[in-house]
Amino acid sequence: MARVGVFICWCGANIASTVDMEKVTEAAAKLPHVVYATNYKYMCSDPGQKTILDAALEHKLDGIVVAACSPRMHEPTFRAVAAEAGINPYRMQMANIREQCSWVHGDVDEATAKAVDAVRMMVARVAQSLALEPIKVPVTKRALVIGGGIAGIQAALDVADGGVETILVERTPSIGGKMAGLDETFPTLDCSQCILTPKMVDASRSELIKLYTYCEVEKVDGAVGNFKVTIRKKAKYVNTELCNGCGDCWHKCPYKKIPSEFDFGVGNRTAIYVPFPQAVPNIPVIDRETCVFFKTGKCRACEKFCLRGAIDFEQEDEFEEVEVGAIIVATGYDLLDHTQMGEFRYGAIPDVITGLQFERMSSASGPTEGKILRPSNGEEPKVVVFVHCVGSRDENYKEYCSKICCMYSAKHAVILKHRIHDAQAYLFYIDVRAGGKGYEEFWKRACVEEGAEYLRGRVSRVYDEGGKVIVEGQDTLSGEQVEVAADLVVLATAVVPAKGSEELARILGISTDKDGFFNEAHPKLRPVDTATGGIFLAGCCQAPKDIPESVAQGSAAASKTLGLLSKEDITREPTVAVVDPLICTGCWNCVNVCPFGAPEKSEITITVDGKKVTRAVSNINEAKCEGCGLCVATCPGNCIDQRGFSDDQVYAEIGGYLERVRAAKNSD
Amino acid sequence: MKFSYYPGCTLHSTAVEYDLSARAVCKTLGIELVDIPGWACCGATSAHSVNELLAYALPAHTITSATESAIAAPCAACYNRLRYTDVNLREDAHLRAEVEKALGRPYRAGVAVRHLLDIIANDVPADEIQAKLAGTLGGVKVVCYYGCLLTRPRDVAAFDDMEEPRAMDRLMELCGAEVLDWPRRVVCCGAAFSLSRTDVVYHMTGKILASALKAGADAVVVACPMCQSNLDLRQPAILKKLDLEGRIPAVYFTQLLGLCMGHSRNELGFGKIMVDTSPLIQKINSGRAETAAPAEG
Amino acid sequence: MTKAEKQKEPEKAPQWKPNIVGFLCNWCSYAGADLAGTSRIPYPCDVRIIRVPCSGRVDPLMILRAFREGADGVLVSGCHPGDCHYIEGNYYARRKFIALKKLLDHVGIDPRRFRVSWVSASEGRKWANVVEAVTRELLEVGPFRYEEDGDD
Amino acid sequence: MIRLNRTPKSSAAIARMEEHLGHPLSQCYQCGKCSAGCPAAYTMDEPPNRVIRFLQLGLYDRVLEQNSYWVCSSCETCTARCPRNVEVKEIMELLRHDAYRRGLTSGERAVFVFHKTFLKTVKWFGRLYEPGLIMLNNLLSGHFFKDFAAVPGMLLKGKLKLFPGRGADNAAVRRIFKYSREEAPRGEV
Ligand SMILES: Cc1cc2nc3c(=O)[nH]c(=O)nc-3n(C[C@H](O)[C@H](O)[C@H](O)COP(=O)(O)OP(=O)(O)OC[C@H]3O[C@@H](n4cnc5c(N)ncnc54)[C@H](O)[C@@H]3O)c2cc1C
Ligand SMILES: Cc1cc2nc3c(=O)[nH]c(=O)nc-3n(C[C@H](O)[C@H](O)[C@H](O)COP(=O)(O)OP(=O)(O)OC[C@H]3O[C@@H](n4cnc5c(N)ncnc54)[C@H](O)[C@@H]3O)c2cc1C
Ligand code: SF4
Ligand code: SF4
Ligand code: SF4
Ligand code: SF4
Ligand code: SF4
Ligand code: SF4
Ligand code: SF4
Ligand code: SF4
Repeated sequence: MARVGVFICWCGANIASTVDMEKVTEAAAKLPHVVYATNYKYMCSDPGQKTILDAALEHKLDGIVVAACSPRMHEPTFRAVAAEAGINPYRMQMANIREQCSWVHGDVDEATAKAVDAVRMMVARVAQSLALEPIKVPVTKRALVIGGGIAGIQAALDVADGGVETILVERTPSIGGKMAGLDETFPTLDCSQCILTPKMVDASRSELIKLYTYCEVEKVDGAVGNFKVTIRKKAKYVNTELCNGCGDCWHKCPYKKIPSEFDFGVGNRTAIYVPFPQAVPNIPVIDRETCVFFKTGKCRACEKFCLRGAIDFEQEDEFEEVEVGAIIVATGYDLLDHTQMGEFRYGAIPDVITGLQFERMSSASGPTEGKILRPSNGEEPKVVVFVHCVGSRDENYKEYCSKICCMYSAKHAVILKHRIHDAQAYLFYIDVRAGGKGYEEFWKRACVEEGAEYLRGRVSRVYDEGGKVIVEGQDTLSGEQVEVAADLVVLATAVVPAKGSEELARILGISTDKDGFFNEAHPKLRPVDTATGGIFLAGCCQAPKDIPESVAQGSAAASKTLGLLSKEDITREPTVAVVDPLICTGCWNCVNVCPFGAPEKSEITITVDGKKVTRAVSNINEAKCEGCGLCVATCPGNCIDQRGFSDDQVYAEIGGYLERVRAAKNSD
Repeated sequence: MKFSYYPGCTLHSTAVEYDLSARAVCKTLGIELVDIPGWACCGATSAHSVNELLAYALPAHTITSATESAIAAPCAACYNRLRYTDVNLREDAHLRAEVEKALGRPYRAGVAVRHLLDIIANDVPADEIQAKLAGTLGGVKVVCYYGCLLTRPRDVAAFDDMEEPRAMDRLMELCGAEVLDWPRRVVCCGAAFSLSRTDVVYHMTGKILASALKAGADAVVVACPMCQSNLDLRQPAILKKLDLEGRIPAVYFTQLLGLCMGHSRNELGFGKIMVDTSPLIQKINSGRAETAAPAEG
Repeated sequence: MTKAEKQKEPEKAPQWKPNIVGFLCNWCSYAGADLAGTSRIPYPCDVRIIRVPCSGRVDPLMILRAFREGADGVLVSGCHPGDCHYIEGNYYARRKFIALKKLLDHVGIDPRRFRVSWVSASEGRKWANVVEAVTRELLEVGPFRYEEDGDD
Repeated sequence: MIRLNRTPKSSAAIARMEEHLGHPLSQCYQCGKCSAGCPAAYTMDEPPNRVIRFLQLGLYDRVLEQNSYWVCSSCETCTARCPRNVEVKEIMELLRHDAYRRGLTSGERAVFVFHKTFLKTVKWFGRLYEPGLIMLNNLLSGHFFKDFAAVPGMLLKGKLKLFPGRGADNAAVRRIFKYSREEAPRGEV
């Protein structure tokens, strides 16, 4: 018989007000295996933990059940307590009587009965639990950062600062992300390029940072501490060893009218191009889709003019496998495509643009050299309407607030006034969200000092008529409909996860929230971790944020990474699957279903009737097994079991509950 | 294709030309229209304005009286009311029970309610329509006006885009009109107030007329008798009030389709439009001649 | 030995509460159920939850066992197809459970007693709705009784 | 000053309305998009978002005194665009139903009378009879000769029939009217 102690937590009034502590304790004490049961106000507090320690020694416990909050909250805490008390941590189980009981059920009798059942089930489980030892795996001291925006750059710099080699994978030809395209930045109006380019250069100069631009992550195997990552290096058709970035090629490329991705179509680029003059690395790539040579077989102008012979039309995509111990995902954001919104005429009006297009126009290094112009006719706009919350806070599109657009719209209004003194800005807003250092002051400045007209209400529809964009909105404060005949309309469109995020989530095995942003492990306490060990998040890929927050999260992810990689080896959960080789028939069902390639075909030699027989059987690689249990449930011969989630444990739980049910059923 | 035909009240009076042209076009396209025995008024704005049960029971009567499995409704307002009724009666068992009490018979769910524009634009393949065209619209400039009820609300009506519908535009392009992009295709004309608050009609319809004139259209193409009567009957007075020059006939899409299919203007009821349509017809004819000429030469 | 379920007329005994075993995957549905708690969304309290690493871990035998031991209903809830923490565990799970439903029907257990749902970690409200729906359905179906034939 | 001495829910009318709508009125966050696109807002005492605001504050009777719901043209623009999926048009409609039952015209007698006469003609003939409607409407609203300028032209063009058409299932229609009226006893249809 096991010697189990049951510790029931009040969580102050959180549990105790709905679950009758005494009744649960009484019921627990009567259960088989249980030698001690008690309750306490806050089990996770120091005195609470001491209660467990003392009881463990006094009653010679070899198993513990803590009936308290969710194991997702305090399992690590109580496992540590168990270990301290000399009990194997995997013989500690938590009965969730808070999140899944007291907080969702109002009736004291019902909630108490459910809590008792939960304790019964966990006691039965503990009695069936084997002592497990965590698995130790050596750590690869190298990090991977995916996405070279400001968040990724900051993370890479900080990891490298900690002395760890870092691979920075960026899918466009240059690092820098959206910030590289911004004009001045709120709330201080310092020039984005001026503060970003030094960081980009640092990243390219660092001995410890390897830039993989124009590359994408193709496949990720392994687990925390030892990921094997396959990187696709897209063909640049330029030999990066030979090229010195002189620019002769792109100046000579005859195909000049390709809308530039970096400029969001405000400017053009050539078929061989660097996205922007300050690009890092400053080495061009040929865009296969638009290059005349690839389309028609004629041209090769760039090749002719390249004095260094760097053009190489024969290049093909290459794949490289790298091993890393941790991964930081910093793939950033895109803007919601407003051409899916009918009220803005599905993008049919050229003078309706997005915030990022405005940034490219107002940026001194942009295609218009800082001149804000009407795309329809190239004239200076005098009346500009900025529309907040386009597709944000809207159940038909994105329910959430995009967080940065109130501030950048205010910034745009200020910049407009600085560039075109007699221009008038109108801003349609619902609330101005300016919670940051200096932010409130900044929007006040836009409104009071720079004369921007704030109208509290949404825009219903825009029309193009007579060369103007008619904006129909509401001023809810006066209760009047307002109409502005604008020269330019700038939409603060919703921030959405970068294209391809879903695919990347799948490759990495991490989850996304309802809006497609990557999920953090805990919204408050683990905002940079994912639920998958060794994978961290930084920047807008987790949720919309501005530059200071992206940088902060980049640094936070770096410190998490350094913490992880500072260890010689890490421990992995021992809840892995194990094959019984004696009964395995070698059907390879497990090999086929395992998403992580953990079961491996192997051989055993056994002696049957004095004869040695060699058989092909499955063997599960502990370092790869993530403990999903799929193979266990799939093996037709029941040859696999899972440590920590064994069949016996699950059946014990079922039994622990239904025994009571059967007893009750029989009595009526 | 066979449909129960629900002309609605106006097609039997103020909008006879819509009825005539719809029947003619359907005949040419092989769409058989079967009259609904004993159909009643859908109740229009008034019923749903003031009495919910009435607003559902009147259309329910007509739907239940239909003999075919689908109804073709040419009037956008009727269509909207019938659709609303069908959607809500299917979703809400309680309401349905109430309505059935009023009807004194079970509601016939499962009859598809379709607008005539939807049927012609989406069920008949473009090449089949093309094959029936004997002439073109000769490149006349038109704007298509859908009005508010044809495509709204999203989950009830929508056979086309709610903000920027295109079904009628496609048909008119097929007929060889120059279809102009204009911004007021789904703005309400104020039909509900045609007799009670004519000032509201002036205001709302005025905006539409002004916009159509500004776009430089030769005609406004419509798919709703209420819209047509507002744009047509009240046009002289509205334009006078707005101090705008010009006249712009509001014609049904079926009339223009029918014209291209070789039906006579009389058959299509062109003469029943209050605003003079002869300049439009002239333009169509001269446009046809122009496009035909080089082909001969 | 055959098992036959005796469909008792839904006895007008409002006190009767179904006994439901819920297998919840650790990453999505268990977290979703926790979220229902943190968001204080009330729901009926007739489900007893067993945490499993993945819905793919749930062996159909476990479900049959639960019925055999007296459960009135079984619920398996995992991540949405495509969202599985283990990439495709729930995809396999889904296939298995479709087969199981057929089997249940075959052996005379009302398939409505067994339900599979997909609840993500962000769907606390959905979890509450699922429990509500399952409970309501089982109240209709009534208690599960079976007898083992044979006079041994 | 509005004295907020009761919660909106305490008003039975508002509670009924919310039940009918299927969502609480608090779902509206007063962004004004409904009003911005409303073609009739210019002639409303209060634009749609404010109608909802007053309802949120529990001021149901005050809303009934305003003309907004009478001049709403039921065009659905508001509902179609509302970012919070508030049934704005439906709110207007429910207000009309109630006002009609209570005989409240809120300064829009003409609209009120129109609906009444419209339904009368439908009740009598099963279908709309336009000349009858115009005449009746003018009689009841006191604008005797309104719109008659257009009538001769329309008659000439064969657009108006002098006599009501036949063919509607009058018995069925009467039954519907009878039942609907019984359901709404004060609804003078
Ligand atoms: C109009 C506008 C104005 C703004 N103005 C300001 C301002 O004034 N002040 C301020 O603080 N903030 C401002 N912001 C916000 C600012 O742009 C963001 O906070 C910041 O850029 C976020 O950085 P990031 O690294 O997270 O994402 P990003 O800048 O989006 O970088 C992500 C990078 O990852 C790459 N990537 C994406 N997917 C993959 C993949 N699968 N594989 C490899 N690489 C990938 C992308 O190419 C990109 O380079 C503004 C935003 C907008 C829209
Ligand atoms: C009413 C209210 C409700 C809130 N609710 C929420 C919520 O629901 N969700 C949420 O996310 N956030 C909430 N917050 C915000 C939350 O409280 C803060 O974000 C968080 O507590 C900040 O943590 P901190 O460690 O920075 O500061 P603090 O919690 O203030 O901790 C600072 C510590 O430093 C100590 N200290 C100060 N000076 C010295 C010194 N010179 N030497 C040594 N020690 C010193 C202090 O004694 C204190 O222990 C709430 C805040 C308020 C005011
Ligand atoms: S252990 Fe959990 S339930 Fe108990 S006090 Fe701590 S947080 Fe609350
Ligand atoms: S011309 Fe040659 S060296 Fe110069 S940028 Fe182009 S590829 Fe590089
Ligand atoms: S070969 Fe392609 S990239 Fe080179 S110059 Fe010609 S079009 Fe430009
Ligand atoms: S930050 Fe401002 S503009 Fe952007 S979604 Fe939020 S409230 Fe709207
Ligand atoms: S439990 Fe089985 S299927 Fe799951 S990861 Fe481990 S070996 Fe693979
Ligand atoms: S599924 Fe089972 S029997 Fe088949 S190979 Fe794997 S362990 Fe062996
Ligand atoms: S659009 Fe919707 S949310 Fe906005 S004010 Fe109108 S009803 Fe309220
Ligand atoms: S339905 Fe009524 S309230 Fe809504 S936009 Fe149309 S007229 Fe205005």
